[in-house]
Amino acid sequence: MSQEVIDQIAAYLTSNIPIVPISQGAEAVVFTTNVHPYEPINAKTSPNDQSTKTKYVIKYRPHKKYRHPSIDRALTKHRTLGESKILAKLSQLPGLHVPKLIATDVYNGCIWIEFLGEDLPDSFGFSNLKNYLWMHASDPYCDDVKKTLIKVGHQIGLLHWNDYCHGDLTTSNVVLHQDNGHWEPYLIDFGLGSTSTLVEDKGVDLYVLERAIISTHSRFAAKYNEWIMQGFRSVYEDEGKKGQQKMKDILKRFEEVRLRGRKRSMLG
Amino acid sequence: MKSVRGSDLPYVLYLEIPFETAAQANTAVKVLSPDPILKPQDFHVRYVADGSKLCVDFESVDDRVLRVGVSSIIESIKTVVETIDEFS
Amino acid sequence: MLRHSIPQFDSYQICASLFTDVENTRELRTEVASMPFAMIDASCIGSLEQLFCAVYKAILESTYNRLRTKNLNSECILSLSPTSNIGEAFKRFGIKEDSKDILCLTVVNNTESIPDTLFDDVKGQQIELSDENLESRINLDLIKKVR
Amino acid sequence: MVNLNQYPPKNGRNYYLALGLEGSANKLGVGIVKHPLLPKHADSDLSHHCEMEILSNVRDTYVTPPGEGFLPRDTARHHRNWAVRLVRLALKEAGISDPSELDTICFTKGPGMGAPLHSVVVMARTLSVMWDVPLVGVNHCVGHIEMGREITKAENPVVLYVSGGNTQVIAYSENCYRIFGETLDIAIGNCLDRFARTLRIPNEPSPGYNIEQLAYKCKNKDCLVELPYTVKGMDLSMSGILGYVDSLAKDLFNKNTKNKLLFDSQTGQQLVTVEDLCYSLQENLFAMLVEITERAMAHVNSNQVLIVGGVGCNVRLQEMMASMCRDRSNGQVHATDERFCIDNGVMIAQAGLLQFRMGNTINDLAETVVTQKFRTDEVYVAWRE
Amino acid sequence: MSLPLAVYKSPNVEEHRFQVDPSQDRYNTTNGTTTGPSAYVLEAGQIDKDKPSEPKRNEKGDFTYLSKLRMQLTGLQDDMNEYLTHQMELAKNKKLKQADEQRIRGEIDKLLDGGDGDDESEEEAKKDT
Repeated sequence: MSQEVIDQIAAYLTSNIPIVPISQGAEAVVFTTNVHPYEPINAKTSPNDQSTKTKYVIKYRPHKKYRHPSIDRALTKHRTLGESKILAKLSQLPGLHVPKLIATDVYNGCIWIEFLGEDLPDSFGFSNLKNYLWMHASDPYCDDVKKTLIKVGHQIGLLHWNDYCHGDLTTSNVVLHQDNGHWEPYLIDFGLGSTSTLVEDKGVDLYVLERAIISTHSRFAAKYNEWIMQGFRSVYEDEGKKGQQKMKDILKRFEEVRLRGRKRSMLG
Repeated sequence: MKSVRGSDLPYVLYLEIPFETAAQANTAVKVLSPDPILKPQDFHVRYVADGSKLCVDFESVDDRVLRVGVSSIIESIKTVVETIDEFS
Repeated sequence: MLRHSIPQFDSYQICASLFTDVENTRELRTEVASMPFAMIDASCIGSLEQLFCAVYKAILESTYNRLRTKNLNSECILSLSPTSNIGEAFKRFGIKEDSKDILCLTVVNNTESIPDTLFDDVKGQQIELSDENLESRINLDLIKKVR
Repeated sequence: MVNLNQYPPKNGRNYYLALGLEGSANKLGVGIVKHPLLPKHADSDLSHHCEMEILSNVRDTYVTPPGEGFLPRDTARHHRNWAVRLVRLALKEAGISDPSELDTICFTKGPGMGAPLHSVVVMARTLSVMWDVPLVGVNHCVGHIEMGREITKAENPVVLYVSGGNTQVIAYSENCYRIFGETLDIAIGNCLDRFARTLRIPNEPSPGYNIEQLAYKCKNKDCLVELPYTVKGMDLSMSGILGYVDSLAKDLFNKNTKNKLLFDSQTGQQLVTVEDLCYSLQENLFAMLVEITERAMAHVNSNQVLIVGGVGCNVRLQEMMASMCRDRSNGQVHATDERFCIDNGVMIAQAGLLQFRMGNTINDLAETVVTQKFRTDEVYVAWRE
Repeated sequence: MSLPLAVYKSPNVEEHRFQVDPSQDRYNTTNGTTTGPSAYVLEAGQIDKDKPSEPKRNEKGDFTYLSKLRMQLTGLQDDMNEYLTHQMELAKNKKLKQADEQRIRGEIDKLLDGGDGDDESEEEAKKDT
């Protein structure tokens, strides 16, 4: 991550908000901080606040020097607004697990989001699906993994049933969060998300996740993808005949996309 | 070139081109044969080397397709002739 | 009086107080334009998060875009509303004839000193501006209709 | 590790000689290259360090009058009538008196325009039979990639292939040049050409080049004509932009003062010039290209970019790509000048010779049928690790 | 030197032979009349810079065998293109004539029967026999 970008956001956030960079994608840089953007400090000391202070995620779209300023401004505003709207709308859908949107600055391309997940035991790293599955590599088909993957599929089913698409559904964009004792999967990073009724976009979503699972956990991928699809189908099966028909269309297109080897999902 | 006898293509043209040597005629057949015909049901061509002569049989569904097919194949034959002429 | 500042915009200071059983609401309504602070119908505010989210948005818009209302205080009221219709925002979140609970708010440059007595014109019982007090007074139907 | 010396040169020579023939679009190119036979190539991953020597690189471009595109049959006629003479010229320049010395004749099998590809392959087959030199069919895009790698020595760059007929972002993995993102409709070169046609911008030396010169002359570079920005994940679409900018161009060309964007509503005075349109179009299209390239780089975490294809000569595109790479842990952009980034025969010889050295030659002329559709990821890249 | 030739047969033509007369200019040029640039390009002001290469001469200065063959083929090709284009015109006119008769008869019927819709489509429906 170039220092210039870090200086840019540090100046924007001012020194009152210390930040820790955690990742740089093509378009946005992600930081964490434990300073809330606007709430008075004393308000948020909820009783069971463990030693770690609550953390917040800051997703920042830095200015791209290669782009003409007017294109850069318009794009940053359009995309920051788009991602915020999706997050806000998705958090209102019952049963769909997405992080809460806290604040948005469309003029500077900055979004504040609830921090989810934690570090897995024995330094397996952050609790995204990729590391979670690596953690269970010694007992790959245990009940916990099966339950979690079915829930992951269920979340994607809910997303698609409500005609939203993720756009970049990799195993690092599914985060596991401890909800009273067991892991609940949350979908994060809707930077490429969109509302879409197209079976093509849904098929590609599923294909990207399948390729991600194959490329990082190839030996157990078949069973893992099967459990995810089981969870996915359960959403549509609960929606009667209309659900069955829609599911059939999506699964058919998913098959076609797989055959076409939709190149965009060629994960390294 | 396997012939697709099937439908009858009543518009026919026989073309005979006398090369200098049999080798040149054979070269021409080898060079021209691989290309498939876009609409086999409308047009059909067969190449035969008879000694130093290249014999080409065209069959077509109508005059228009015959004209286009014959003219473009002659263009290819002229390329073969020019190439051999220049480099042999 | 709660004093607070937004970390990113620490050149502003925010003061807010919650009053209940207010008697002179009608009188205050006529003075709204001249008051150096915003008067918000506390029954529409459910949490400090909701209040300060609006303050944050107001300062953000005035810093990086432009003020769509007279001043920062009025901008906060507009920022409480999901739509950009100023009239509707004031109608819904401003104090009404019969408002009993009033939340007073002012956002000023931290070069100015704000006396504790700023909100004294409000004749009512001042209570702690906290989530508990706000939650107990919120009137959800006022909020539900807000689309 | 890879053995590039698997298939030795002819009669014990210590170097390879290859003739390359390119004719997939309106440029007819003949190139002759030489690779030294080096022990280091027997067990390494150095297919971008062949120490390739260019013995000749001749080209003739079929140009149509301003405002006109080029049709396959006229392009094929141009290629057919010039091919033999160009090969003769190339052999002379390379000082090759006995062509049967050549190890291989490489031709563009596709993708591209059918008739022009065919007119070149007819000659290629004839030469192969006459000189008894084996043929190698080359994918046009792989030609561009291998040429760019050899010239710039970029080890494993993300490749942006931008030309009249193609727009693709490509990254190498497991013996395949995978397409990470591509245009969902028309290629960028095609978009620029058709825009130039509407404005009667000349086709000599190329419409894209002339648009670039006009863009430089744009006076108010700080305010753009706003155009649609259509990136969709890793892909992009340009037909919408072309449609919009074409209608602007028509209004400008026909002085349609009712168009508020272009003419002041009261005075009718022209607000936007042709230069402004060219500048705005370039800034918009190139910003989209750089974005999908950066997304692919993030995906395979590379910081190297190689731009190939005719549009790659555009200096503004190279500048923008370089600026993006600098922000990605000081990456670099690699581009070749118009001798190589525009279609040419040398690039076909380079890619073809790599295929030849791995033993991939054509033994039955039936395999030399050209194809308009030939996806980059259909090629088995044997010459890389 | 034996000459290239061609023989054409079709349902309307018993047999038509195409022969080369080496003395005529049309068989002594590599630049055919029917293989030039397409009309639209010429109309746009294109100057044809891509004519076929000139015939090659041997050391004695005469045309090589294959150059002569290429020129004769060029002439023969022009003959065939012109002849076949003419055949196409004949066929088209015949079809038009039939279509006219058909149309006239249709109009008479309409007058007689007081036809309802318009029968333009009838003309397209006429397939070539």
